Amino acid sequence: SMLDETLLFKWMTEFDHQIQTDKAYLSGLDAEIGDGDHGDNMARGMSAVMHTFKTPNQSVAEQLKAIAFALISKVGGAAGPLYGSAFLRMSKAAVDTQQLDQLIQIGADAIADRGGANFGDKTMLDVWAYVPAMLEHHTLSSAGLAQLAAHTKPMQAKKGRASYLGERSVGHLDPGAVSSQELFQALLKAQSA
Amino acid sequence: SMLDETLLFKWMTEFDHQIQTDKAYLSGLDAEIGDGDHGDNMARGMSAVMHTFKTPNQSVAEQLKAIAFALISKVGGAAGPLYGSAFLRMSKAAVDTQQLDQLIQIGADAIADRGGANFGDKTMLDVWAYVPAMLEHHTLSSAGLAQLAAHTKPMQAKKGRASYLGERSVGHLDPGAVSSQELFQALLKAQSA
Amino acid sequence: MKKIINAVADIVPEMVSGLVKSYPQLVAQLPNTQAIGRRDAAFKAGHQVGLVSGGGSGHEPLHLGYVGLGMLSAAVAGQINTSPTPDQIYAAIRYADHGAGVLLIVKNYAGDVMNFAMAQELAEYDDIQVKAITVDDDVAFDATDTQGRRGVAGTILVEKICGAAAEAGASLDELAALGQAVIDHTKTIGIALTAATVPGVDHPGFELQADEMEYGVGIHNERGYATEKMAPSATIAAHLEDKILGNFDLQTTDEFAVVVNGLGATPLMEQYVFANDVLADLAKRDVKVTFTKVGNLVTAIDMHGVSLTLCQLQDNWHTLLNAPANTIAW
Amino acid sequence: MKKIINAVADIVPEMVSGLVKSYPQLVAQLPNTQAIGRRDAAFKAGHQVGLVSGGGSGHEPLHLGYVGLGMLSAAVAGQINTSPTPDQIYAAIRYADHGAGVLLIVKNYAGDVMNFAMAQELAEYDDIQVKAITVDDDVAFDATDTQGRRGVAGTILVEKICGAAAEAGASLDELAALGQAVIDHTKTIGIALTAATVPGVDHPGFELQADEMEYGVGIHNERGYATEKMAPSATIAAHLEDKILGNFDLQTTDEFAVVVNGLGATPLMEQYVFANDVLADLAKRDVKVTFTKVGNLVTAIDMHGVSLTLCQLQDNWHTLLNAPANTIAW
Ligand SMILES: Nc1ncnc2c1ncn2[C@@H]1O[C@H](COP(=O)(O)OP(=O)(O)O)[C@@H](O)[C@H]1O
Ligand SMILES: Nc1ncnc2c1ncn2[C@@H]1O[C@H](COP(=O)(O)OP(=O)(O)O)[C@@H](O)[C@H]1O
Ligand SMILES: [Mg+2]
Ligand SMILES: [Mg+2]
Ligand SMILES: [Mg+2]
Ligand SMILES: [Mg+2]
Repeated sequence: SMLDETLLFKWMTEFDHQIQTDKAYLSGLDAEIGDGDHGDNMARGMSAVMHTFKTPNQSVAEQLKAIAFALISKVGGAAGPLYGSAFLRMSKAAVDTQQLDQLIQIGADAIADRGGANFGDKTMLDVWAYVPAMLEHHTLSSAGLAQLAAHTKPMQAKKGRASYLGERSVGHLDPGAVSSQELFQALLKAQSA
Repeated sequence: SMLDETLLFKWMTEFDHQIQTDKAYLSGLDAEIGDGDHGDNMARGMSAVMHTFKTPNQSVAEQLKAIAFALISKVGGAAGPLYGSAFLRMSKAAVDTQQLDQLIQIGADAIADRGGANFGDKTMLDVWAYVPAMLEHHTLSSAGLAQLAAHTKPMQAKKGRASYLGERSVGHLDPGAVSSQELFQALLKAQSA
Repeated sequence: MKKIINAVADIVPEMVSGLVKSYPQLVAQLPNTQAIGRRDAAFKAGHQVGLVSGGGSGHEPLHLGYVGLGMLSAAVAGQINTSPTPDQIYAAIRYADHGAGVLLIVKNYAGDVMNFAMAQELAEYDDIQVKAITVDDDVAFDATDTQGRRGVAGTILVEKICGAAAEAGASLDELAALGQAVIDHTKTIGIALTAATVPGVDHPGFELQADEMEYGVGIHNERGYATEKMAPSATIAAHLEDKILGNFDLQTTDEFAVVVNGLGATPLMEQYVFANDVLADLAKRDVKVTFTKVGNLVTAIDMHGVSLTLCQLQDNWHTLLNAPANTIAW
Repeated sequence: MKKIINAVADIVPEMVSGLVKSYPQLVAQLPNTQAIGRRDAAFKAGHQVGLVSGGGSGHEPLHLGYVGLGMLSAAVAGQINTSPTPDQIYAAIRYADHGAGVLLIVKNYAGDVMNFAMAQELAEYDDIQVKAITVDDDVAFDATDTQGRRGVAGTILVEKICGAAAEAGASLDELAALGQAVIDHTKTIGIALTAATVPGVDHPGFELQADEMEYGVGIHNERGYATEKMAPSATIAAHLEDKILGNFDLQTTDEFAVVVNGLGATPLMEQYVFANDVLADLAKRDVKVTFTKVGNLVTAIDMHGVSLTLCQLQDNWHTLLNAPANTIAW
């Protein structure tokens, strides 16, 4: 399926709504194995993202770039450059293609490049990496996304703050994986709305 | 009555014993309206005082001077210079007289000069000031000394740390008055031993 | 209350020794004392008036941290919250004296005043010229019916201004007069969110509830004049300014130095937030500030709180405040 | 946990503003940022390589307090425990660049590394020469299987040594190599008696009992490698030295710099007692120390604890450490 201006707006609106609702929950997850700010970081960023839609008549590429800049300059921490790099690379690609699975793949690659994480390192990449194929094969579902995030629970963190905990990071959900789960659940909602 | 080497030794021995026993009690009184160290200060000082008796064959004047220097250099705080000045001035006077009431009067004057307190300011002076006359008239008693110290309880402190408390200093015994009570009770014990 | 120490009785000697070991290029310990002295070339070669201060420990970096070029010549550390004894102060006076005399900077507590006075008498027997000034900058309480006002954070302004003047060759009489003038123009009040815990005692000196603060505390855990509900930094700042400014005879041409002082366990983050409120509010009141210093400068062991000091600058004091100093803590 | 603040969200901007208002002679705030830059004459006139650092707030005086002559050209304050964003860092790079390029001194945390990398890319689009070095001095944990070792108190030695070299005219390549060498020879471990309380959260980041301490803590409230019964200062010192020295390739000719760092709520008294134990014990081990610094230098909000850093001095580093610096906190 394709990403157009309307879908992008609906997507971000749904995601913003979810993040603001789950702000405390996400920071709580981060408090368990990180520094307790992931929800606040994302909430601050998504408020800024929603502001970018005030500029009228932007192309998908322009809009994605504005979203990327909002995330990069407002989220901070690790999540800011990761989400930001994903959207920035997607915005560049969106000049040529609006194919959703391709765009998300490019975003996932950007996250891998920026953060240097591998699959199974207990990061947001453990959600992003599987989404493009699911999109391509029309198997993306809300439950499937929740599963992807849930898979981070038994993992031992190898990247980010949680990695300093060593084995103590096992048994907790990765907050970035959960916010990414919500990102793609928001996409599903936006598509079906 | 007269102060000789034997009485001075017995006096200081009794006082040291009492101070070491009541160290925590005196610091506790000081904690109520001061900084909680009066017992420790006096205990440190009296240990040093007892060391001065290791030098043999000192005259009363020489011994009083050694006691003064021990108190001055080991007690610290307010009590050190006050007790120290009293014994220093007594040591100078002891060259000419060993009359106990006169010596204590000279000590009380030294405390008043050094500290600038008046009667009723809730300090050790409220004990020292009344002892010479009691000695002279042979009315000094353990109960009388306890009364003198007890009289500081309703007073509002005008000197020393307790004065910063203003009216909150009312209703507490002055720790320096209590250690002075013990000083003269020790004298009575030494005289009757 | 946990502390990073060995035996309680060893804290002061170990602290002094740790400081001297850490900064041997700046200071040396005087033999058989808890006193330290400057050891820079300017001091060794100089004929300046000596400056000596000291007091009970627990207020670090005061006074040891202010020994060095352009500030104190020597400083003496007493037991915690207890004045040092005359013999120790006397040793510091002898070290500081180069023939031009010595100025004693004494905080106004009964113990300090008396012990320094006795040391002064000892030094005068030795024909060392000594003068003493007594710092009483704490305006939390009126001076009537007490020992007089306490000496607190304003002490460092006296030490800095006199230190710079001494380095520049001022005489003992000039320094005593200058120091007294600085004292007369310097006012401080402190507040605490938590009292300090004296080593060896296992609870704070007084209790404040989780939503309470105390206005007017001293640096020895003395309670202040009011226990109130916790207030925002800006409210505290405005309240302290009101109190302090009321103690000055204000002129439209005034210029002030401001010291925002952390009391020991206060993160710098909070001190800067508070400094921001103070400086913003003073600007609103048209009070001109030309010198500011922020940090843990005169502490009360591990008290969580701040004090605010204003000094109404006269003559060349601003220049003296900015003159070079080479100490551990200025 | 009580704090002297206004709204939690305003802490960082108010802190930065308070710092700049307090020391306008030293630093200025860069427009629309939480970044500050040097404003001394030597910087304005100079053609030195710029030095930029920054990171999450809560570690004051790091980094803002180390901006000035002989140290950083500019520094950026992120939200509490959160890296600043690339646009802010980019503004600091532009301010610091005088045509000779800019060295970024980055503490090794995922967020900092990525945000600084993005800022570097932005600056390189502008043809500003930028190099980055990553400080990872914390040897509490092995580097395998993690983000790598954390950057902690050793950072100030990198900033000081590179700052002095930059002031003396070193090139960007030389500074990057020098900074990396300092990092390679600098090791730190921290301990805590109480965790920090992040503003807005009303309890410490982790629980320690009244008789417990934690070995190996990080400056963002990260737990360490062992929770143990409280030990005397001398025992803690010996343990940390063992751990740290085991990470060096020791030579008999070695000379070391030592940093004893208070983590925010630790009285200086305790820091000096601890420094005394460290320096006495190192002397016993024949480890030669030629430079020592003690104080609240790199903090973790209001954590009660200390860290110990050793730097194996090479070449002229000792001279660079002692070179003049004019900053708020060095
Ligand atoms: N190197 C990395 N690669 C991919 N994701 C990472 C990496 N480091 C951290 N993350 C993600 O970032 C999340 C934390 O984000 P956040 O809490 O906002 O930042 P910070 O850790 O700086 O406080 C983690 O849960 C993880 O999903
Ligand atoms: N100016 C003074 N004149 C007389 N006695 C005083 C004066 N100031 C303090 N004292 C006495 O000293 C006692 C306190 O001694 P101490 O606790 O040892 O010293 P500090 O107050 O310095 O801690 C008080 O209880 C009081 O009796
Ligand atoms: Mg986080
Ligand atoms: Mg006392
Ligand atoms: Mg005392
Ligand atoms: Mg963070």
